[in-house]
Amino acid sequence: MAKDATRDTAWGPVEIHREAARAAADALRSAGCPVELHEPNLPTYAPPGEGKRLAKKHKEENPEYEWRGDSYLLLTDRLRLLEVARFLRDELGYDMLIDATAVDFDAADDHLWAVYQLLALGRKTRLTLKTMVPKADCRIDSLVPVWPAANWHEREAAEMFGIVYTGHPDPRPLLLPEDWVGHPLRKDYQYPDEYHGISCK
Amino acid sequence: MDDTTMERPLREGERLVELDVRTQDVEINMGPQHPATHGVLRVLLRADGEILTGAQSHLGYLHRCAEKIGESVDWLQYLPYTDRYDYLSAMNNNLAYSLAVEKLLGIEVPERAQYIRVILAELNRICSHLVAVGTYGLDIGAFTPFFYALRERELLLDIFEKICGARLTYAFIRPGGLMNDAPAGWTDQVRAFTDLFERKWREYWDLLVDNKIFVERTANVGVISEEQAIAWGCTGPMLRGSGVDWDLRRDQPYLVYDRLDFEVVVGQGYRGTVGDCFDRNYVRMYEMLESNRIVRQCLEQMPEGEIQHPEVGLVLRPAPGEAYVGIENPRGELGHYLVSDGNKIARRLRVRGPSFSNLALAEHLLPGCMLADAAAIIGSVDIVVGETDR
Amino acid sequence: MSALLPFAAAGNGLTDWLAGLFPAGVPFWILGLLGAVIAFALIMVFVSVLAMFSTWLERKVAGHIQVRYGPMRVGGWHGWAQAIADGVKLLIKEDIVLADADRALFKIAPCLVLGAALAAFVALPFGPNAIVADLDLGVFFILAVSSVTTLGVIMAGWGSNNKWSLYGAMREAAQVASYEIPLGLSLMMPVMYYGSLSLHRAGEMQADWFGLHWYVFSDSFWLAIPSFILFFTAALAETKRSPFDLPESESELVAGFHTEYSGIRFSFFFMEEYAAMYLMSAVGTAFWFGAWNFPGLELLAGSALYAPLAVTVFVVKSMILVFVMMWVRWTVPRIRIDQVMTMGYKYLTPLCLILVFLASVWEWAKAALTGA
Amino acid sequence: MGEVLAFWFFAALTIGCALLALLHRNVVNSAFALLGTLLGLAGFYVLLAADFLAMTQVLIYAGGILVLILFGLMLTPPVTNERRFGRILVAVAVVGLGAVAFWEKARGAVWHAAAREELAAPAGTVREIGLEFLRRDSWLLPFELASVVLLAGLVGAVYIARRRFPREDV
Repeated sequence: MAKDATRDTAWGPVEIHREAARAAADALRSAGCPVELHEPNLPTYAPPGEGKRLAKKHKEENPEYEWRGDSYLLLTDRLRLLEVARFLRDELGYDMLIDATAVDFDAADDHLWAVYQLLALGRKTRLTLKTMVPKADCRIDSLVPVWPAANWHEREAAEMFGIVYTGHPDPRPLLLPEDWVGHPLRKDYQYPDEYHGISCK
Repeated sequence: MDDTTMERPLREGERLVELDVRTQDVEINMGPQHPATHGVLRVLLRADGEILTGAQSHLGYLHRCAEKIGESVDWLQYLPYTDRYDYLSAMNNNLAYSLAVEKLLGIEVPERAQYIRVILAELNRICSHLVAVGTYGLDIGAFTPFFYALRERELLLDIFEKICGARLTYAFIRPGGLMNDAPAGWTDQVRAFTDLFERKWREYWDLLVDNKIFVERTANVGVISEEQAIAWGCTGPMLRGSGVDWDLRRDQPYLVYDRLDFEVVVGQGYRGTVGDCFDRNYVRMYEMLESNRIVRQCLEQMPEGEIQHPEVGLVLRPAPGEAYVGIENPRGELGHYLVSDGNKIARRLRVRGPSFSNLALAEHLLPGCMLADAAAIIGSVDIVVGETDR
Repeated sequence: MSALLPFAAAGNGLTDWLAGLFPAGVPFWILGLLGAVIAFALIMVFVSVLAMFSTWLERKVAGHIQVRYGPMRVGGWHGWAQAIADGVKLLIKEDIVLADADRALFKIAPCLVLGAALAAFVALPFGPNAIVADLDLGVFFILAVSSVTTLGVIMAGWGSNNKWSLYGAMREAAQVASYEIPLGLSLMMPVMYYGSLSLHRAGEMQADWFGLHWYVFSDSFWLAIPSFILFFTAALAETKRSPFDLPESESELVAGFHTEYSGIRFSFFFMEEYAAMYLMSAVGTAFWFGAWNFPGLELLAGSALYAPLAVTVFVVKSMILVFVMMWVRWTVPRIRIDQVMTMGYKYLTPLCLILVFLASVWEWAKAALTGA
Repeated sequence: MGEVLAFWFFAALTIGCALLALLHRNVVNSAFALLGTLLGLAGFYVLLAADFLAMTQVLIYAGGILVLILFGLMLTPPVTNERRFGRILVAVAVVGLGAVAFWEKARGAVWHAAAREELAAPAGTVREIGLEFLRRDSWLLPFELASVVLLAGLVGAVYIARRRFPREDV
């Protein structure tokens, strides 16, 4: 019945992705790529009332707070993104880019995260690749040469976060009008009062 | 106009196209209000007579800032917004979001809830594929199959209405379980549907899919190679239509899919080349039957018990962290990437819609095709603009 | 139907009937002109009623094919008044002429389209005596005049100043210009059999065997059946009916050549479509299915009932073919323009030519054997 | 009387539409104006009792050739820099030459009623034409065959002249 006993939770396999992330980190390190493996604990439910405390702790008291959730690879040198991406695709079999997006965790942060979700069809594993993009110099290599799938995802992230994807073949805005001011998903985004005479309030 | 031609050696990737008359290129706007773009998609086409020489999609006409809204309403309040990305498979959207939140919370829902979720997701898949196949008939110019498909979809909507009171946007599968248990007699209604559907399925096959004209219009049109589909991040029937044997339900099983016996339908090149429009439709057709099988098995295996996780209340506060969960939506992988800072509101809520990636490839298939093929190809991608724009 | 009776009962055509009403001194051309006006009015009424009935029928047929009922409310029984309500709506709707349209062409086009279709009705024999003008050229006249509707469609597409309309117009041009050849050729088989282009004469020649000596039942049936299939296919293309409805294919061209039309001008295109369908079906009926002849009808010859019954038989037979056209439309998908062309030039035309050859040999052999 | 009226009507239609075709700025409208000219000519043929020719005129010229002309016009880019004056000059020259030639020919012709009656007499023109095809000493069949040969030549020329364009493989 069960063809692959890979499921270990109701929300899908977790353990094989962790192992895959470890293997990928080892392979990348031995190839000389500057990556760190982050392996947070499995998520746990914060009891009511606790969450706020944890958040506060994260923000003020302890920068080394406990981060939970999926494991991910952190690329410490964003300038080598293309190289790492090629390695992941050609050597490790991550042939599919599922998602490319960005996260602005806090308006006070000096960087954004660029997040890539990869999938290896052959090994049936997933991998999350992250890298920091400083807000002061908000540019990063486009992954379109490696995965054409990045095309629209990067266009969306570019207009929503103001990241400049260098080498993108078609850097027009995708979802927003061409004359839209600002990058809406940035935490410091100011809502406009009106757009072409249409009140936005 | 370049009439350079036969003297120059062909460059790589070029082929000779014979044209009797080389005419002035016309730029035409297909959409945002056009019957074949399934909503408010706009494709700017450049055409040389009936042959397309260029295509460019313009999105955003249905952009409703789902991701931005996700950062301003709390975890449970966001649930109804998930209904609205792909409004034809709202149950699956609920499920994808709920699973992602549950992963962030670190909880698993009771087994009965998991079975009911699978039943609903699969019925919803049939529902969505019925619309896909029916409207694909409309795109090709056949009106009647659409009504046949809607006839069975109506029964499914009744089933959904009975369990959750809504027919299109359900907000039924929610983080922590389900809104309520199945009412009395509901399983019998579902069982009756599964029996009926197998017989009715044959009608769509005979009326539409095996129709000579339909085959002529779709076979060998809009061929996507295996490599192309993978490189462009296509998922769902678009990927399987190109012959890639990949289904998250089998290959990365969630809920109780690992206990169920079903086949992953892959495009065979049944009437043309592997990866053509016919194959994508073929995959959808047979997936409906497989979903039907899954529903039957679930009805047999479904235990009694709770349908809600005991600890989950109305206000959720996942610990700081992040989670990505992708599930097999009718149109492909619907992923949610959630980032929490421990508060009751998401820090970042990223929706990875399948139609979005699938459509990105579609515009590259259009040049070289005929104008009528544009409708066939865009239809075969089966986009829902609510999801491409979110 | 009653509208046709005055000259159905009159014997040899409308003008003679009029001549009897006026003093002898009235010049013939005045009678002719008056006759033309009356004929036009009759045809107009007939086509309007026909179009209304056909739209209702089309919606009922579509409904029942598509597991629903179609119009059910307006007028009570099966929504019989729906078409009238629609007609009134179209009449009182705002008539929009686009600012950037070619105003003259935009306005002339619907009239030209409908006018040409109406003109072709002149040569249709509704009954043994119910014919406006028994032209010697009969079917050739119908073909020629109805080919002018193509120009009207192109005019509409061009005049609308809309690219989708223009595409519709170009498709119409390409399609109709190609399908006129198989359409004309497929008519050659019955024409050779009857030895005449007149539809009226065809009707008279099929009156034997108690009204069952139809072309499809004659000794040439092996030519009649394939030639009818070819004719019907070409007629579908000629009348822009599915699966050949490319000029107005809504999933590709929005609404093709009539995208920009509204109100009464749109209804002209609508009427033309049903008039053209009826016209082609009537030609098919007259040439292949015995025109107004029906078993037993001969017995009534001479009585007052004969003429109206003959007209009824003819109209019902034609409407059956119209029904088949609707049936086809709601069953099959639409084919692509290159497939339309391939079908016309590579299959229909050669097949027609083969049939023409076979028919000429067959008719010659028959004539030689019977010594005619 | 009726015939005379009809004659003037058709004459006005033919010449009016011809002038419109000549003088209209928009080439597509000119082509549409030709429809009136062609129909007017068909009317003349009817007046001359040549029904078959009239119908052929409508079918071939209005329904076929004019459609193809329009098809070609709509597909090709419009010519904008053409000078109108030159066109009119050419037209006047052509019409003038035609009139002179016609006058030369018509001067000696005898117009009398007998000819008219002869024209009005035959009813079955189709039959006549059909028989003409089969007559041994008629040149009608060879003439038609020659047109078929020309058609084959045209198709061949188009095929040979057909250009092939390199395209990105998509």
